[in-house]
Amino acid sequence: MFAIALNHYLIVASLLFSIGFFGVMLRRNVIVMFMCMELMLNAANLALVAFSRFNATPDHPMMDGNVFVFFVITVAAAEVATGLAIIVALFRKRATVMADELTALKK
Amino acid sequence: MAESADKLISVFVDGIEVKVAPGTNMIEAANMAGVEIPHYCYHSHLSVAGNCRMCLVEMGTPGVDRATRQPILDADGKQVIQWMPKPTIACATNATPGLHIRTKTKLVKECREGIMEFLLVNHPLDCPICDQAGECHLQEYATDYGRGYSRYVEDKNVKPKRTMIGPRVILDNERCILCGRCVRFCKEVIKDEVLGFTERGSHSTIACYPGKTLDDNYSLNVVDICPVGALTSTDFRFKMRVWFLKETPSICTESSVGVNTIVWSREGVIYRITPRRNDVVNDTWMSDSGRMLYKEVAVENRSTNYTIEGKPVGAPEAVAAFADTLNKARGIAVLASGKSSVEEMFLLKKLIAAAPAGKKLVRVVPHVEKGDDFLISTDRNPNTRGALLTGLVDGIGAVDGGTLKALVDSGSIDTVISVNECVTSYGLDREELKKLNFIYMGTHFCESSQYANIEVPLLTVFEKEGSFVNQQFRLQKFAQAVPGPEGVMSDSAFLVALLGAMKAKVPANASAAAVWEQISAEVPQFAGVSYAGIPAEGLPVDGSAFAAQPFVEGKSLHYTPANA
Amino acid sequence: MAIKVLDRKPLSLAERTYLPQIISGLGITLRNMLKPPVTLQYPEEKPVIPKGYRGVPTLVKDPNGREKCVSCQLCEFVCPPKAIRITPGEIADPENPHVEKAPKDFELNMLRCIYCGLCEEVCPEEAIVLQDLYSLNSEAREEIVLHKDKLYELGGTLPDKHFKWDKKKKAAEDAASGDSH
Amino acid sequence: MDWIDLLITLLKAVVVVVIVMTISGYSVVGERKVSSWVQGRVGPNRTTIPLLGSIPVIGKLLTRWGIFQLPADGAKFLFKEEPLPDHVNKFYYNLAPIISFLPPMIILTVLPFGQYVKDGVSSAVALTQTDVGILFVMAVSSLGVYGLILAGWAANSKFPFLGGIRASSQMISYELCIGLSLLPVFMWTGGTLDLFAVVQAQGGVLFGESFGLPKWFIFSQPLSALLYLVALFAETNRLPFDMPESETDLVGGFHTEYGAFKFGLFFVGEYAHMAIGSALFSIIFLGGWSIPFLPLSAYPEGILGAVLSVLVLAAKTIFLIFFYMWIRWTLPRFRYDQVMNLGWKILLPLAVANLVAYAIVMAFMPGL
Amino acid sequence: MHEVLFYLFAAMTLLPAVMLVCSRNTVNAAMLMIVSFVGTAALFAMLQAYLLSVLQIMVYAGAVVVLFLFIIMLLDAGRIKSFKGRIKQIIVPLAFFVALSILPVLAILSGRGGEAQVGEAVAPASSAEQFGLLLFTKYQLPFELTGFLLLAAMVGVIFISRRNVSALPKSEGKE
Repeated sequence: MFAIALNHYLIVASLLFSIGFFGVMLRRNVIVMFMCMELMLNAANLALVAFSRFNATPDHPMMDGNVFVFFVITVAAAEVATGLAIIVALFRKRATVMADELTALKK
Repeated sequence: MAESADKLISVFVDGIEVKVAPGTNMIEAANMAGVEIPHYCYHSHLSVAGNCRMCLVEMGTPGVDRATRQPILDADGKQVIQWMPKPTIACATNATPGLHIRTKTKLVKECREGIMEFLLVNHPLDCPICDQAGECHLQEYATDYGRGYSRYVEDKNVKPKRTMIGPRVILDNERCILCGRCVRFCKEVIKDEVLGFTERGSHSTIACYPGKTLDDNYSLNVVDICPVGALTSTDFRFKMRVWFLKETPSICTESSVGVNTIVWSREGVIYRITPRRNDVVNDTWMSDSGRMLYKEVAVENRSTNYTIEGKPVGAPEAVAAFADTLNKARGIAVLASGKSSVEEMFLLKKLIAAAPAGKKLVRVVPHVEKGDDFLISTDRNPNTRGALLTGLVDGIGAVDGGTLKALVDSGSIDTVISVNECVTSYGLDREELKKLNFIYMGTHFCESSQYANIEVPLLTVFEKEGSFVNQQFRLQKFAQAVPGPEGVMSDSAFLVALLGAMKAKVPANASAAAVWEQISAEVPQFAGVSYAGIPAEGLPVDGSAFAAQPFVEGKSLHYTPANA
Repeated sequence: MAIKVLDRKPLSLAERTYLPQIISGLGITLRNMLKPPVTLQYPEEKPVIPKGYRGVPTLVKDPNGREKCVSCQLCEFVCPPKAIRITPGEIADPENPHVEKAPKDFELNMLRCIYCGLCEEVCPEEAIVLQDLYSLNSEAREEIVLHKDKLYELGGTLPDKHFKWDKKKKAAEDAASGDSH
Repeated sequence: MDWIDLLITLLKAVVVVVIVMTISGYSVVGERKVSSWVQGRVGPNRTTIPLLGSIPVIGKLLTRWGIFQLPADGAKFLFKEEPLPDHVNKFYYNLAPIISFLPPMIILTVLPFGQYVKDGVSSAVALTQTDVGILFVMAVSSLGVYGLILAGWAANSKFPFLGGIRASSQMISYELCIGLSLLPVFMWTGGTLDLFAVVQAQGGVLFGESFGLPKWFIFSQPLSALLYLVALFAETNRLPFDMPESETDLVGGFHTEYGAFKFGLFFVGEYAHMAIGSALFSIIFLGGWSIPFLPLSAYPEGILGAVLSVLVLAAKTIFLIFFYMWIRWTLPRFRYDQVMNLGWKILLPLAVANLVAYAIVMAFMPGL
Repeated sequence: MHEVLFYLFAAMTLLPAVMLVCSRNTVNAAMLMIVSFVGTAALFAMLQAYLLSVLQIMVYAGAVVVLFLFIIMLLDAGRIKSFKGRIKQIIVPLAFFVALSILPVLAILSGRGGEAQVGEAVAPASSAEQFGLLLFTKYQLPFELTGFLLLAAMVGVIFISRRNVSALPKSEGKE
């Protein structure tokens, strides 16, 4: 078995990101699309933490990546609240959460 | 009433004017005005005795000056009413022109209270035990006209409680109020003086004359007419309280008189049969033997299953097998029953007409027994004339045993349908029955039913609705009092189903009303008659077409044979 | 009627926090906790049955041991849930010719009975009495449908002074022996 | 890791879980007892176990106290028919009781139960000790609501569904208040998030000997304590905040469709939540295992001190559990809108104000 | 031990993510998202970012997914149409997916990303204290900005989710 190195985490992160991206492109349900976006954010977070961890030395703990993740999480929470509020408003107006049914601009 | 209008006289009951025939007594007159005058001893079909004094009323006549024979007028020019100073008994006083009756005055009220008090002095008040409770005039009048409490503190008379005065009648001397209706009934209706009064004063009581018992076939009528619970029926005694019982108008099937009856039942069980007043048929009487007919409803040999070759089947299978047999038959003999209703006879006629057989023999089996010239006639079939009217048979001749046997033996008849009749007594023995297709329809098993290929249970008169035509050609209907055995279709319903299986024209449903729509359309004598339209007292039907038929009835209460 | 509008008393600051109310409420419950319980330990302790309690209806006998019920069926008639079913019967007792009628069977379906007491109310012979039996139970439904024997067993004797049949019997004997007129 | 160490840790975990489970189990009996006391009744006092119950005096006493009610109830839940309604989402339906039951068990791993002094150095009696203790507790306890939401959703019928929705919104509303009300405490303790350190900070006396109050946070930060207590009631869905269950308007709320052992799991889970919540409140605001007016160093060294400290904490926890029940049988249930108003419009602003006030106080009085 | 845990948590992160994308049921998706987040949190913990790990669970599992579930239940958006007959729509995302996932993996494995580094035993990389220090010194401005962002988001959310936006006073609505 390999020793677990940065690469392993990066691969997981990239896979997670692509899964999320795939989901955003594939799914038509706004809520699920939103979830997939969260997955993508998570992937980024994972990569950041991994970089931060593997670049740390005993003298210099390299906290910046972690702090960045902290910001991301905070902003993500705000984003979820706002996004879901928008979805609720949308649902009230259109009674649907399917992206391909929200075609007001096309017409 | 047959009196023409101009002969009627005016009577005023509590100020209400009614027109009555001369000679009508005051009780009946008041009744027409809708005013009830309480009475015990008076009975519409018995002579007036006037011994209970319950019907005391105030009476007044238009004043006439004796000397001048001129009406006495008051200031307004109206004739003055001269009121009698003392009350009169309404039962024994006949209406005269301009008669005035007052039933609501203080005097009348006090009279009634006094009479009720005297009647109740020695009455045992054992209503909880008494069978009459619920239909007891003493109870009713005590609440309506009594004073409501008793002033009597002394001990009451004690008299014998259970005196058998006849095989079917028990006398409770304590309860008797000595109205004498039973005594008069014996004397005037059954014309056999059995009962009379004995002892004196408050010990006075009813008793049989020495050596006599009340064993006449009409003895139970005294139970009906007894206004209190003094005379009770051994059959109904302590069986059920009358307020639980449902009353269903019916017709007695004992004979062709067609006595009107009421069937008293509770939860599907019949407890007694009493006569229903019909002044052109049976007045208010009926025979004791007729009252016992309800016992045939729940007996051991009651037929309750459709069977084919002895095996129980459902009604649809029986209908199919029946229809199959009819369709295959070369010759059919039908022994119809004079106990069937008009509707069933009509449907049976249709059924036979629908069968493709070449030879068809239909006979109503006559039941001739000795009549009593009162309410039991010689012809014991209640609906002989119905069979004629519906066209089921063209005459009432007997089934010639020899003829039937010969026809069967010759093979021209291979199917025999018997409705409620035992064919072994008509010349067909078991060997022949085994050869035949034998269909037995009946309420009860009989000797021949065990050889039946198909057996159809029928309902008794109490379990179905329908109508009979009695000896006077009077169409009378009866209603269903109790449900039939479980799973048994009504006779009409079975016949309708059978007609349907034979692809014949059928009424909308098997109810009497639906069948009657067809009957009234096809039978000229019944034209315009609907089942609902048959009145309670019956509907006279034109029977002149059958005047030549050899009817066997003798004279009875309201019937005189044409040849007499 | 004139409608008078009452202004609600404005709440003080302390009242608006609800805390004093909550605390006083807690005090009340605490005081309740310290009080002894009022529970009746049922199977061991029996409740005191008040006078006029409507328990299981039972049939009673008179002090002579005669059944009082004459099967008049008024209770059957009046019973709202139709719990009573009487089969009337006759007693041919030459000793007491006035005692003519008694139930052949008296069926009281306690699964239906609602203990309303109308049967006791209506009984002209004071033969059916709602006594203080409050616990009637069984493992089988059939046993809850009480019959005549069981009802008399439960009812016992009603010690009233009303010797109706005795009086009748005596009077009948007197009438038979000495002709009074 | 040495396997013996692993075994010992496992053993410790099992012991702790068993103890907490017993406490939560008996809380059920306790609830019935407390309610009966409040209502002037006796409560469970009949259940008995053949052999134990016939011990002359003790058996009778235990029976009267309802001690054997718990095994009886448990056995009943176990042996009842397990209904599985046709219309439910089978997977989540089965999962929900477990999820609702798990968080308290996980929180157990970081709770300090007492202190163990060896050679003058005191350490926590706990399964593990982490420096993010309270954050971990909050993170895990917030997962408990999934049990309710899933139960409500999986049951696929109206009332449980409403219960689930109420649970989720109530949890979001009061989670904030919990965090904000705890912040001043951890500011006071100097930035550590460790629960052991919080208890250590509560030994001794507040404002010097003369004032006469234990140095517990409930005295130094009464508003924080009150806010946390109220939010704790809401988080554990206890009356007067049991909106998700609310049997008067929602039949049984989220567990309407549950029966037998799964219902039992919910039931015990609620009491486990309650027990853990009580322990947390004791640790954070009631000084943990500290005894009033005595310094924490008063505990003797070694096992004896450890056991004593655990017992003191247990006493405080049990009192709080009793307090939960006391409140339940005193106060009526809030209306749903009242719960929301209280959470957002009163508790949250109060918590923010409280936080700001303490921040200012601490900024200007650094020696506090 | 470390390796096993890593693969376990990686699987716990990735598999639910895949299932999420394919799930037909929104509630299922939300639950799968939790599992994925918990897996990520575990990976954080393996990277010794304990605080972030706890935050991850607290914020995502504790709040975000509850919010998701609340909205899903509120909108009754549980069921989703099947994917049948939508093959065309799948092809393009699938291509993106393959490209996005294969390329980096290949790149990393081919060693172009530089030599893989093996983590050394470093003192706890993140404690709450260090975090706080950094936030209030080096990242003071972003921190304040984030706070402002949260406030803005809160105001925005309240505005959006008002039941009847058009019922606002006209002067506001016209702008």
